[in-house]
Amino acid sequence: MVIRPYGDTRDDGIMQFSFTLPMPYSIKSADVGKQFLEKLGFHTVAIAECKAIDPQYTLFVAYGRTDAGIDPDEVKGDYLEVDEMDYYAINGLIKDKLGRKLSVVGAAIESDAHTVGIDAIMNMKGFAGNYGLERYPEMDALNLGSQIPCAQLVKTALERDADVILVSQIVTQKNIHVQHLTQLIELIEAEGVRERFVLIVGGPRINNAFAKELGYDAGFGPRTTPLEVASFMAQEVVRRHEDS
Amino acid sequence: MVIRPYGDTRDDGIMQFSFTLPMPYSIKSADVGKQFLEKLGFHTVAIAECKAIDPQYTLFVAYGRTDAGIDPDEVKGDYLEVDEMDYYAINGLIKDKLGRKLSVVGAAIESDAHTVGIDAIMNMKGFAGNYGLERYPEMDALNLGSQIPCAQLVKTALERDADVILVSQIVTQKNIHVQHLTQLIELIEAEGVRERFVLIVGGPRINNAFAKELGYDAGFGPRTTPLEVASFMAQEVVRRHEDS
Amino acid sequence: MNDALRLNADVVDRARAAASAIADDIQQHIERHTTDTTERATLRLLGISGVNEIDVPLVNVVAEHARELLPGGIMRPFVDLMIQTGKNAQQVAEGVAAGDLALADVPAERRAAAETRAAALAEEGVARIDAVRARRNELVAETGEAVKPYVYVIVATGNIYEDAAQAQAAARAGADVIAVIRTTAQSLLDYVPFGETTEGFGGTYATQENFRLMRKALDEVGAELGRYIRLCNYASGLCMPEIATMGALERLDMMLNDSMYGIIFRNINMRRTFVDQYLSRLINARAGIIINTGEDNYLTTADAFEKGFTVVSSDFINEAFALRANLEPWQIGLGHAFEIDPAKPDQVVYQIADAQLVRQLFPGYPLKYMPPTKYMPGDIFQGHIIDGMFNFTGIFTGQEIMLLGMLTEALHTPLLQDRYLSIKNAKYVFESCRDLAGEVTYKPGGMIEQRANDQLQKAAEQLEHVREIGLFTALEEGEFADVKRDPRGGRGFEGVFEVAADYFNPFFAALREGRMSGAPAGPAPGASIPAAEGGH
Amino acid sequence: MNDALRLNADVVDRARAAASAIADDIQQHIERHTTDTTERATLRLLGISGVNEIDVPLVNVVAEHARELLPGGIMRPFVDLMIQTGKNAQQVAEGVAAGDLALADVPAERRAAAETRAAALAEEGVARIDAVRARRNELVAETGEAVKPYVYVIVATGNIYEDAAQAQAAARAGADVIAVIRTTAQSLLDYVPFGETTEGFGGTYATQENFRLMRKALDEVGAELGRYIRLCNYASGLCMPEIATMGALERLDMMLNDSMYGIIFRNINMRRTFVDQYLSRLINARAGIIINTGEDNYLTTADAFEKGFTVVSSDFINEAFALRANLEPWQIGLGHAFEIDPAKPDQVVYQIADAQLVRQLFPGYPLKYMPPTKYMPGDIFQGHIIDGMFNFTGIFTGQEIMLLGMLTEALHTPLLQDRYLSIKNAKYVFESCRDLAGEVTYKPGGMIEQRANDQLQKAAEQLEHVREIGLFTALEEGEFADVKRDPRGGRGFEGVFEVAADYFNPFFAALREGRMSGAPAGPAPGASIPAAEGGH
Ligand code: B12
Ligand code: B12
Ligand SMILES: Cc1ncc(COP(=O)(O)O)c(C=O)c1O
Ligand SMILES: Cc1ncc(COP(=O)(O)O)c(C=O)c1O
Repeated sequence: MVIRPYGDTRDDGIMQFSFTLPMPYSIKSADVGKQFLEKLGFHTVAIAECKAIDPQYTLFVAYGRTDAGIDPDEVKGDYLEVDEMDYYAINGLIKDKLGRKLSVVGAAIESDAHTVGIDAIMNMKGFAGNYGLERYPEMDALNLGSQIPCAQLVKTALERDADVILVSQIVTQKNIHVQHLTQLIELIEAEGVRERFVLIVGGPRINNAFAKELGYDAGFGPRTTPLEVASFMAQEVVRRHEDS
Repeated sequence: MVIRPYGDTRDDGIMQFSFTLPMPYSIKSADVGKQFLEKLGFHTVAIAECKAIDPQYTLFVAYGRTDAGIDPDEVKGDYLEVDEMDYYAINGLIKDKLGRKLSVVGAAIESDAHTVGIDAIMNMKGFAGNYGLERYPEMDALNLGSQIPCAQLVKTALERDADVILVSQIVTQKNIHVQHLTQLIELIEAEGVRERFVLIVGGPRINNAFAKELGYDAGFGPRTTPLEVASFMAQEVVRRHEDS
Repeated sequence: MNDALRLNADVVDRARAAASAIADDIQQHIERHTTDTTERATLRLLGISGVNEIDVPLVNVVAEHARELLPGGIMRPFVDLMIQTGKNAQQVAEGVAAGDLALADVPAERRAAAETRAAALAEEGVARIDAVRARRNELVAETGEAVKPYVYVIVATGNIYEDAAQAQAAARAGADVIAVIRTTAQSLLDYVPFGETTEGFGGTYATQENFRLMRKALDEVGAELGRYIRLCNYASGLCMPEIATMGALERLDMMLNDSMYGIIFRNINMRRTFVDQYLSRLINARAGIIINTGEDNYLTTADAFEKGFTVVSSDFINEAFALRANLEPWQIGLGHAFEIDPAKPDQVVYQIADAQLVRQLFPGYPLKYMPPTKYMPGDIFQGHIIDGMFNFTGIFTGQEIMLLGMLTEALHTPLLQDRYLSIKNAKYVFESCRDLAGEVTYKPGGMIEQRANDQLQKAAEQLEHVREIGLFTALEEGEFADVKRDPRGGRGFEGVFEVAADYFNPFFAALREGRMSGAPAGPAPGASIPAAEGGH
Repeated sequence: MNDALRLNADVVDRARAAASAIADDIQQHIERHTTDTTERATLRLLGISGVNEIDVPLVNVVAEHARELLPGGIMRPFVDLMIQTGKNAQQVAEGVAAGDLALADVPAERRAAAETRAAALAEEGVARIDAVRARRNELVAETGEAVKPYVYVIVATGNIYEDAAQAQAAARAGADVIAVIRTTAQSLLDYVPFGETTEGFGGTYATQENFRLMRKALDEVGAELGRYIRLCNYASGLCMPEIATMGALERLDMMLNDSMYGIIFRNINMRRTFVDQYLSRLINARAGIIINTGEDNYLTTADAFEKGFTVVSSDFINEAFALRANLEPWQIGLGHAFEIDPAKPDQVVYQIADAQLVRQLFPGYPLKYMPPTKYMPGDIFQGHIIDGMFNFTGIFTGQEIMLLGMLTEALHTPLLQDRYLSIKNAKYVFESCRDLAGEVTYKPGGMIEQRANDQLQKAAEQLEHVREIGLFTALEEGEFADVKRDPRGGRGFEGVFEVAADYFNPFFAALREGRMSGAPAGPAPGASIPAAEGGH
């Protein structure tokens, strides 16, 4: 079923906007804002605020309506629906089905110094009431920390015979994360070791579909919990192990 | 020159949105929001927040970019650029050129009980540091107050031989202001007295172009000052007087 | 925080004494008069409902039909007719409407019987109210009670079904009280519309069916959340006692009920309004409904910094009338708030002084603190901050009912998401600052204490002046909200009747006698974090 | 509010004494070492600038070329070569870069002459700094001084021209301090990029030319507004003293300069950082620059409620190092803030306790209060409220420099409008609550006072423990921010040199001697309401 934004009444299509136009404020500014939104396809536009925030810039706060709608059922994507297990079940699965410790190496790569995300997933103390991977007796988890060059990460993963590589990317300004993530994939492929790892990336602007596009096995976004990641890792490594 | 919204960098086209979709939150909600904004023509959409605010509704806060632009020079409209005079000049103009007091009647009409706007323009104490019309020695100003039926307003205006009728409309829900304003015009026309009055409307959702469309002589929006209105009134009444 | 500021107790006593004298004076007027809506409410209390073929409520038809009988009270002739015809109240009303039956003066010999029967029917009517009240007590006890301050938000879509859906969403987000705003100018209708409605302007018609539909929606969501959700609507207007009756029967929990709002803001005749508010409040009192007064409105026309004290005086007057109408302190939700221009330096400091003053003047009352409205900007982000500091003032001064400001106040009646964002704003500020007030004491003689005593002093002086000239004259002279009203002007004056010597209305006594008392009480709410939060 | 909380004075003394001993210990290490960037800064102070054909700064080329001479200090050989060649410093550097000239040990007989000349050049270099400082004093006096708290916002477009335009807009909206955020990981570059730049990631390169361009833009807008607008950039990183030099020459007014930030957050070697911070701070001190320390960063990795006290200990350490580097109290902008999870009950109450504690511990210091970051939600409306309560905490506890939170903190570096909205938020909260703190006193023994004393106690204990084990070991063991660092690991260790017995660097003395003191002072700002507001 096609749905539309809901403001006050079903299907009224009301949306809120704010934006700045690089122009001096004048008596007609409100109309410029209004016509601009109309150009974008909105109607019944109400300019709530239109004010000079500088002699060269005018800020708009507005409401408008759209007739466009979307059918959520037609939105299909590569969503990662993790079959979440608990801590004991995960350790049990690894022990039973893999028969050895699962080895995992993680890092925030290249210029990215944000470690809180990867720490949340890996460090002992964990996050959101879940233990981090380091605490799992059946995992051998190493968190390299921040600003790790791709080459160093791959080298370490190879040395430790890692099953899984975890990469964190937080800074996305000018799409720098795409650059770094591509660099890592290219390096791994150049070394001909792509098949050896389950490659996972996470960060606030990451999702599974995007990660797959870049060539990763999975991607995790904001508010990921260690349990989700551990469940996915264990299941995927075991699956590959059984397949081989 | 065509301009685009300015977020961080000239012409980046960044805009902020918020809206609610009537659908339960699920793992793909963020994508539904993203694709919806893409459908509306935006790109580089970042869903900042996507959360269930109820089992049936999902709230989105997002940023996205547009390639559309607008040329402010091409926005032309019926803007009222009042040649603002001061209190003394206005009184002087009326005295010299009209030779009698200018008579004005004002009201918030029909179901509208909001008087603060019309009071700001008319009452002695005024607004924004300007005196209200009642204070002008050369005006004979009567503020009827709130919820005045159109018929009563017209009757009073005729009785007092008003030069100007001031109408205030604040409540716009379901366009009720259009209804009331049209009703007044129709009544005045039905009585064949349209030419006798300068008809002015004001309110937070009024502008000059809109007022003219409805058949008024001028419209004043938010933050109007008494001086603007008084200047316009005096000039317009004198002009008509001299023309006739 | 009840003695946080050292207020001049003598001045408090002076103010209260003056208000009391003012109310006593008006109470004499009240007792000498009845109104058409008072009589119509009486009929509603008998159980009459419905409309005629042109949508005029039966109670209006009956009252209109019996206009010349109203000074004696509708009850005696009406019940007499019931006795004569052997029909019940509804049937008699229908009969009158159909023109089959006619009301007339009751002959002396039938009076005693009619009066006895009427008194019994009044008992029955009041018993229905009591049953509803008892049901509320049960439900609160079963469901769970909200934590104060109550979060109070409005719905105003015009469509009762949209309203209900949005009210449920608001409750899930954390709202404790839902007020359904009435359609523009309903207060000027001299009748109460009938049935469910789906079209309104800036609000939804207050009808008994709409009350019922909303009550049902709130009971549902309350059960889901483990927190009884209160329903509020408006009594003030031309039909105060009738709407109060409907509210009593449909288990509203709060009603806007101000002794002077209609006069000042709706230009309803003052002689009428004072009479109407009395019965409506007696009914509210009986029904265990909390009233909300409307002093906030004053400062939309008058300046808050200069004229803030008028809110205080009016609160004293509303208190005096409320006590005379049998309301218990826990039911007297005096409204206040002093919306000082946010551009004024130390705006929040003064705002705290004013709020704390009222808090201390009316201890134990569920004060309703009103949000910023007049100065709300079109810049919704800035508006959200102004609302945040208002929420801060509320929790810091111990207000009990917080009507939340909406970031879009300058623009439109709240969208679904506006309400959600405002509730999150308030919840954050309340929880993060909950114990701050307990951690600090006000500087003796500081600007806060001075401002409070100054406001109090001015209020007392105003009240003494009003006592002097009488409330009618005071309203005529524009003492409140800078609005002047003609004692014989305004709407509804034609519906005011001096009561005849034999005026008879057993409801006044019945409503007062044997009533329950005390606020409903329940356990802490079942789940304070709404389920919906789960999905982010 | 300087004695608003009753703090245990003995514990304050214990903490300060321990911090002092810790710094004394490290100061010995500092005096026994130099670093490549220290020597490069020395060259910059001589007036050398520019890059070679592959964009390597000349100072790096020279220092690299003379690597084995660095333990003795670059000055003697360099000035000797100037004397020998009769060229000025820039020409010598260019000669060395071109391979035409070579630096070498100075024969004993030429040492005295070289040293005398070097000392004179050092005086000249310092005189240039003094001239810049004098110019600031003049400009502040001419232009007008901002009202505290200073409103501090960042620009971070990556393009210095966009930055300048946005900085001017921010100043017009009410900002008093503009900090230009550096491009991601510039702090890890072992050189300072050169020239104007228009590409950066999450920030703009700190270059001398960029400093100059921004300074010019701010002087312009300051004159327009009648309020001197301060410029801030970052010293901390691999090139602390060099950037401090550039800042001194281009009239920066504030610099992020933390004695340990590079170690903890950039994994820069600790032996290196302590040495670097010393000269950089001596330069900041001379230049009349206010330093900002970076303790806020600790609580992005550690929990603020549990580990808030580490911010306090670190403030004591930064203070001790700052005093040793000749900074006057008005220049020591200790950074603090305790970003407690907004979901924690009484979050703001604790936030006030912590902020008030630091305020009282460092009276007269221009404390920099840091905004919420870690817990900022994607819901920008709610984020705006959290920022509002942070602004409230700042004004309520008398902070002097308020780094404003941005409603979009969880999303992107600030857009033009984000900054505007945040400034309006802060200005409203500051003005509307300005006198509130003066109106209340804290309850003795209340939760605020207890929390403050508890934090203080823990900080003192930690400092005593650190004194015991030494700061190097403490950093190794992760005492701060839960981050552990290897004393011999991290970047830049290869650039640390034990000084030779005859190490010579006349700047250390020159920077200390005969310096001016005192903060610039000017009249109240010309126009407190920005011109731009006029239009709407
Ligand atoms: C803390 C912080 C810092 C700290 C980092 C300390 C540290 N050791 O991590 C410090 C102060 C050092 C810092 C510096 C900078 N920061 Co910073 N920082 C933040 C901040 C405030 C919080 C990030 C955080 O810790 N979030 C909490 C964690 C738990 O969330 P998370 O990272 O999203 O992680 C979760 C998921 O994403 C996922 N996840 C993350 N990684 C992984 C990996 C795997 C494998 C999996 C499965 C899951 C996963 O699981 C986690 C748990 O649920 C954000 C703003 C914000 N509120 O988000 C800015 C922010 C990220 N920083 C930003 C910037 C620009 C910088 C700088 C570049 C600024 C500068 N020019 O100096 C610097 C340089 C850093 C660098 N070289 O990378 C920008 C990024 C803008 C953008 N979109 O590109 C932000 C958004 C602030 C802003 N509005 O400008 N920062
Ligand atoms: C004060 C107020 C009231 C007071 C009015 C008291 C009074 N005597 O005026 C009370 C409490 C009674 C009230 C009631 C209602 N209100 Co009301 N009210 C407001 C409020 C808070 C402020 C309006 C105001 O006074 N602004 C200040 C004046 C100075 O500004 P102004 O009106 O724009 O006037 C300026 C210009 O527009 C212009 N101007 C105005 N008129 C004229 C006329 C002429 C000739 C000229 C030249 C210029 C001019 O000049 C003025 C000075 O610059 C607004 C919200 C807001 N913040 O704006 C809601 C608001 C207007 N109310 C609203 C509503 C829905 C109602 C009710 C219908 C609610 C209800 N269902 O009960 C009722 C019923 C009122 C009715 N029957 O009309 C809505 C309207 C939504 C919409 N867009 O339709 C608003 C926006 C609130 C909201 N967010 O829901 N309200
Ligand atoms: C006490 C009181 N009653 C009633 C109302 C609303 O009445 P109306 O329907 O007249 O807008 C208000 C609104 O502010 C009020 O304060
Ligand atoms: C003290 C200090 N220095 C420097 C920086 C920024 O340095 P970098 O360029 O390493 O991000 C910060 C940032 O938070 C800081 O707090």
